[in-house]
Amino acid sequence: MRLRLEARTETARWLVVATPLLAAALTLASGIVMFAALGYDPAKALTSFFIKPIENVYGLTELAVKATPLLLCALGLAVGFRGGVWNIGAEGQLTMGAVAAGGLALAFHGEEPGWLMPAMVLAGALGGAAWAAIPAFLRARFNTNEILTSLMLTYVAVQFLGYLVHGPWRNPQGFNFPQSRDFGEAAIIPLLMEGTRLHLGVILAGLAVFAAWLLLDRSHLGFQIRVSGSAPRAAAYAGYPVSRIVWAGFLAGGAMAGLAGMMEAAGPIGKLQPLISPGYGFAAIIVAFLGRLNAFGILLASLLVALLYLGGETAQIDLKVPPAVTGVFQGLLLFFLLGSDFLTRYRVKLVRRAAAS
Amino acid sequence: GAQELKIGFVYVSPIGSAGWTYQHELARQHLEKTFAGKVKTTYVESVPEGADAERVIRRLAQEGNKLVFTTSFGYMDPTIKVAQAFPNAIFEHATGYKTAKNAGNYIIRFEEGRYLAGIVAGKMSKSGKAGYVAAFPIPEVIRGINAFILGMRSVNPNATVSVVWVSSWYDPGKEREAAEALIAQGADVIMQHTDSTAPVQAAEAKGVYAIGYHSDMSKFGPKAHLVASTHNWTGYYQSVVEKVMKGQWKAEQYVGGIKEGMVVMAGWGPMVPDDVKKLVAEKEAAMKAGKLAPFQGPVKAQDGKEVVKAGAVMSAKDIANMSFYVQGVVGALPKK
Amino acid sequence: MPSEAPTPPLIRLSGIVKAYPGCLANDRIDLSVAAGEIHALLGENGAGKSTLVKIMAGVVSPDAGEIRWQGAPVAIEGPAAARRLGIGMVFQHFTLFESLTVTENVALAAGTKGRDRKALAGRIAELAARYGLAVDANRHVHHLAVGERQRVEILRCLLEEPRLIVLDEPTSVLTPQEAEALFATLRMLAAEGRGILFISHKLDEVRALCQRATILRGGKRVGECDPRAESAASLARLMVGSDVTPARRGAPKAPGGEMLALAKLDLAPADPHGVPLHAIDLTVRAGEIVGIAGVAGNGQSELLAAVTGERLAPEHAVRIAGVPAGRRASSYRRKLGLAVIPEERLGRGAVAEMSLAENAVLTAADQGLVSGGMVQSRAAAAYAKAVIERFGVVARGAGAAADSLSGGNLQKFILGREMLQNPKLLVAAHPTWGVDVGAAAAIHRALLALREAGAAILIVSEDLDELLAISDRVAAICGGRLSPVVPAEEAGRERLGQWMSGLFGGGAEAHAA
Amino acid sequence: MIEIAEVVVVILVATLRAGTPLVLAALGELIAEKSGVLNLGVEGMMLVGAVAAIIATLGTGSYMLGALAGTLAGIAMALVFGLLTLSLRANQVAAGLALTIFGLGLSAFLGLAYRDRPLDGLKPLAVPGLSDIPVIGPLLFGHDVFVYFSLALFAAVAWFLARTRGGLVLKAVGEAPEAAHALGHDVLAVRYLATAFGGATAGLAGAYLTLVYTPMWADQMTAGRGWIALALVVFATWKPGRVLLGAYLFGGVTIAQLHLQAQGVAVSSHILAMLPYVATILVLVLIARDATRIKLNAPAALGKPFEPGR
Ligand SMILES: Nc1ncnc2c1ncn2[C@@H]1O[C@H](COP(=O)(O)OP(=O)(O)OP(=O)(O)O)[C@@H](O)[C@H]1O
Ligand SMILES: Nc1ncnc2c1ncn2[C@@H]1O[C@H](COP(=O)(O)OP(=O)(O)OP(=O)(O)O)[C@@H](O)[C@H]1O
Ligand SMILES: [Mg+2]
Ligand SMILES: [Mg+2]
Repeated sequence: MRLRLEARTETARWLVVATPLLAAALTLASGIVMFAALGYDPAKALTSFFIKPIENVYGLTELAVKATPLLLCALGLAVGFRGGVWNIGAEGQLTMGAVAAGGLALAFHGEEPGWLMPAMVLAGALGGAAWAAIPAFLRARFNTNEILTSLMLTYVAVQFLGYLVHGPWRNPQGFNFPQSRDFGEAAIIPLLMEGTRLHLGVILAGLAVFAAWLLLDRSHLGFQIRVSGSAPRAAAYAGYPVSRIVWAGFLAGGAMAGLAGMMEAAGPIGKLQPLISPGYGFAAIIVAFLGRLNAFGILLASLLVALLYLGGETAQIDLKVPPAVTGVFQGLLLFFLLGSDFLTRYRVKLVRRAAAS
Repeated sequence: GAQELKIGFVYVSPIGSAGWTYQHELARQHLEKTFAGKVKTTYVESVPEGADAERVIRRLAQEGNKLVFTTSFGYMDPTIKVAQAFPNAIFEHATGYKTAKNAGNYIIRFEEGRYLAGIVAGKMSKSGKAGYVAAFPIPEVIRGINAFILGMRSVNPNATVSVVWVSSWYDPGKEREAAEALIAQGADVIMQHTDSTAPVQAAEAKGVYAIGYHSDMSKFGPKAHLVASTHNWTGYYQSVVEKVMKGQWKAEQYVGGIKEGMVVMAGWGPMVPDDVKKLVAEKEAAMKAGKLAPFQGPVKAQDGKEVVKAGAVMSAKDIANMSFYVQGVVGALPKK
Repeated sequence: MPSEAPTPPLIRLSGIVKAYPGCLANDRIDLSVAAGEIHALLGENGAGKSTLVKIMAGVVSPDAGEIRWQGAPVAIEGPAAARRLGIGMVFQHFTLFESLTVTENVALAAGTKGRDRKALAGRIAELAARYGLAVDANRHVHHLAVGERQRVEILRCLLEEPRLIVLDEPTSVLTPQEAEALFATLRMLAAEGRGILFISHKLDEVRALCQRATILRGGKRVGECDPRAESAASLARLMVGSDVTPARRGAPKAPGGEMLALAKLDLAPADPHGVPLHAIDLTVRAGEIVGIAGVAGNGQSELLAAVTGERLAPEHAVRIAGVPAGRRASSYRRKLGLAVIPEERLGRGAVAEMSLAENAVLTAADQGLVSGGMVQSRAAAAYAKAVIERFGVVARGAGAAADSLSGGNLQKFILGREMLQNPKLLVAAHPTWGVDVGAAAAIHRALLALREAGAAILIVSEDLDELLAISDRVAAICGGRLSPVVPAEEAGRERLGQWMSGLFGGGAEAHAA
Repeated sequence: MIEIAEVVVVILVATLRAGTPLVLAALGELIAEKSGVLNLGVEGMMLVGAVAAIIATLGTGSYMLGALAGTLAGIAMALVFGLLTLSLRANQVAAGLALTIFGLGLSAFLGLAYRDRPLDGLKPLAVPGLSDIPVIGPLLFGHDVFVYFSLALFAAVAWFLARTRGGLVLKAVGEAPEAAHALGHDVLAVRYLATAFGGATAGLAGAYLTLVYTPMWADQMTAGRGWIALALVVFATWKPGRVLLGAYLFGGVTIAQLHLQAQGVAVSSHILAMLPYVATILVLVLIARDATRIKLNAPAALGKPFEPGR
């Protein structure tokens, strides 16, 4: 007897739901073992991680706020990933979206025109898209490895933001600390609920999920992107220009990441400062894959990953679980989710050894 | 009341065993010891200075912490926001400038320690050349470089300091490379305005001197570590807690230095002769007495222009905005 | 039942079963090959031939059954085990490493013998001389023409002194002359006492070469015969289970308008190892089929790419339906009435993991399958269903994944997808490559019907019989140059074969050795 | 006045040191990629290797054991990656990033008790007599053992790829795994080995950081070197010689920049910090234009899972 793997001809729908649940169960199990081994009460630790952060309305709004940038970045990245365009520079595109929108906010500081907010949304998307256009151009024109260029450009973007807030855009009344002025009223995203940080961007992100689903799963462009990703030669045969797919992937990714950056700057942060994102652009790559590059899957994945962040904080406050343990725990969950994906594509069978008389 | 006071701390980096956050952690532990049974402290480390800070601060307030210390500049606005939402809690923010009815802030005159360190460096350096590993050219750092070379030149008028910017508050590899580059260029005392112990270790390995910052770093360079200019928050934190317990706390902008015991020269190396220590002690006494300030005239900028006249002292505002080098710093300040 | 012979056969398979999800590829198959025998394995597409030989080669493991090697039961755990036993396999696809040299390619298969490269090069030269397999051992494989690659494959196999040599469709890419040379080699090998198992859809070859044939149908062994004693038609009947009527071309009609015109088409290769096209002149008129013969790698892919729009050329060098289109994208050319059947079915003509409905959208989007920028999945499914019905595609339905179809069926699907668009100009590359006789005849009939309906058709193929059977006019391509285009009746196999090696007085050097 | 030559020697020596972790990590990744495995988790493997090395050395006092622990930790991480991508056929890009995230967390966790605990650091070898020769001494004989080892490893890798049957099999597996499988090579085993080798050298590169370069442990102390190593492999168009060149070039630029600053040359620190990345992009563009070379050297099956259809 031995195990044999067999490719599934069709992915059963229930498996798409069941495998993440299995992964979650495995993560919980290993979490219990890990926390117990480290001397924490596992029940308390898991409650801290998964229940406490969202046991009240405020917690839920915070979850939405935290998930929004992850969700936006991941949706955009999924467009590229489906087309085999490996943009891993969403972090830099997010930063440049914040820079573009923030620049606009600062330029009209004190004037507060009514069109400023929509203009900033646009600027954020354009800023991110413009930054993504660099690796897109290099890949389309010179066939340069986009994984590396988009990553390198992230470092450049972060330094550029640093340069701006240390230099020309520094708040003149800010005692020389590296921060811009606080954005004016018209440059702050309206809140949805008093007393929380739930902002209009969350709704926009919800709409983005639907739009991304239409684009990815229903539109002709989405179809072309999928073909390019899974069978580039078929795309060439059908006459889909490779460069258009590269551009579509990068521009979508950049625009969405830029939007996320704009929402961070004009939302919870309310100004430009050296740190806009604590790594949303990178975490979004994982979110995109956890969501299986599907818009609704990504929505769930972004909520899960956001919850892990919030949970890490509460676990630290409640039980003094160091952030490093949270990191390990997050890594485990990612591994289980990636690994369990296997079961949606393969059947594991016990077979009797043949012809071994 | 007999109820214990719950106190929260927000740290910007991991605690470690040296550096900025570590010094705050020492003060927290001090509170636990001093007020045993009367306080309960909680901390959250590695909180990014972005949107997350507000949530963490709020969470601490929600959990019933009546006093919250937020220990990095980037926490200023979130602290003020949460303070407004929790009028019954008290907030203390380090290094900022905004206050509210229930939010005060506190800061250290770091430059006093730099000046004293400069004196030690000036006395101990054979070449008269010091090296300075620095993070970003912002006024706080420039101020430290200037105070350092002014102190150094007060005992060795020909002393110079070379600066290498590493564009990071914390990057051990790069800090070490920078220190080694400075040593290769002839520096025999290394000073740093970054957060790791790598420059001290580099000095130890190359057989030159080093001066620690934030914390006593002597165990990282027993043969190199002359002294460290350390930050001591214990006294201040204790006084805040006492005031809160007595109901006497009021929001204020607190500035402390040598006089207030917030800057402490610690971790003297055995190679430093007593006369140098004595000299430093004298200068410390003068600072405490208000007779000596690092930016006390005459202070000349690099181009020879006198920025502070003899007998005058630079205003706090000018110190805060400092964006030029004084004489003795090698090379130009990188342009923005 | 095979009777107990005094000396056991080289290999004997009995009761071999191999199931794939949803299909029983091998259903209790018995087969034996004796030393010194050239044995054919025949069957329609999907009959289970490749599966069976892959089991012998250790690439696929059987679910049940027994394998005896020289009388003793064995378990073939993997390809390495098969090699150790003395089973050598010449695969048709995917087995040479393009970036490596011939010697390195051989060394990769040569077990421990490969350690000394010098000695190995000597062995290669020696074997090459003995069996008439000329190769240059120091060249990189990506520089080699197809026939030469085939010789490398065989040499690599021979180096291990296999007792049994299995060849899966080795001749589909060879010129008649090259195929003849291969047969000579195989006969020599059999004479040395090795067993040979030969898979081919070309029944004439089988009749000329093999002493015995095992016939599979639907995964079952349905019979055995002596092919020398059969006719091509009777062999085909054995395979398919009913008579196969070859397609017949009707009388040529008066030629219609020029649907494709290539004028002095020069094209530099996109690939550094591609073939440049030189001054190609060619017209295809409505209602005619023009066939182009040639050994793979002589500019066919470049020629097709220039016509389909995957490569751009000077605007006036390519005219489609009278419109200059050299610089136009594929989508524009499709609107002019172009349809294309590429040589590669999976991965190019169809996306493996997508359903047939989705694969319909690939090129038939304009047939109402996309509207307002959105894919109309219902319309796509209906279109796929229409193709399945009209062209007799064996598939579970419009929702079946492309890679769940057998090669011949997928080919029929792609053909149908293109033909249902009522093209004015159809370009087909190797339309029956690897397709069984029944399916091939069906494809030929469909092409001829399209011709009757007034479309212009350009076919590129390596199969001369196919070209001569259905084309009105034929030519050959070699080294990026095109031979004269002549009526099919005037061009015999011999003449086309010569043209394929570059001997058409155009001053062209033969590209392939 | 300091002699120019002396400074140049110092810069060169520092360059060799700065390039060494890059050489180590990039050579391993090169081997992994040659087998068709794209492991983006180099940074994570380096971090775990780094922390394991210093824990072992602080515990045992032996640098040798520290290096060994770092290597083994890197291998363990690589095997996790292998399990996910090779056996479970997860997407390599996603799994590599997950490995880095996991490595960040795990190294920080393991290092909790070791943060900023000082270590003397492995000293350079001193060859009596030879090391003291001016210029040549420090350049040839004044390095620590890792530097020499990295050069030896380079030679070994170059020889392995160009001359051995193992190298041939590796390249074959990376170019056409189905074909290699059909010829009887165990594709998964080769890929596991190559992945593990990549983990080993990444772990060793991490060990170099904590045992020699900055002898201490600090969270995230690799500071992006893993990513640079990945870029170097592409820069090198999968040729070991160019890995060496690229690593020293990159190290050299960083070091020279610091020395320029120390001499008083003033350039915006933000611009300086951008430079290495901008330069890397430019170099990648230049390399990419040489399409033929990339085509011939890039493993054709890079990043694609192998599914032996048995
Ligand atoms: N890996 C696989 N997974 C699932 N089904 C398979 C697989 N390989 C082959 N099959 C199926 O097994 C059957 C037999 O396939 P096989 O390749 O043996 O046919 P064949 O006789 O070689 O056909 P052809 O003449 O087209 O080469 C076909 O129905 C095919 O679809
Ligand atoms: N995963 C699969 N599922 C279903 N059918 C498959 C699968 N893989 C291959 N097939 C079918 O099996 C048949 C044989 O495919 P295979 O890959 O074995 O080619 P082959 O017969 O060896 O190639 P050739 O005959 O051209 O030399 C094809 O018709 C193919 O469509
Ligand atoms: Mg077959
Ligand atoms: Mg076939």
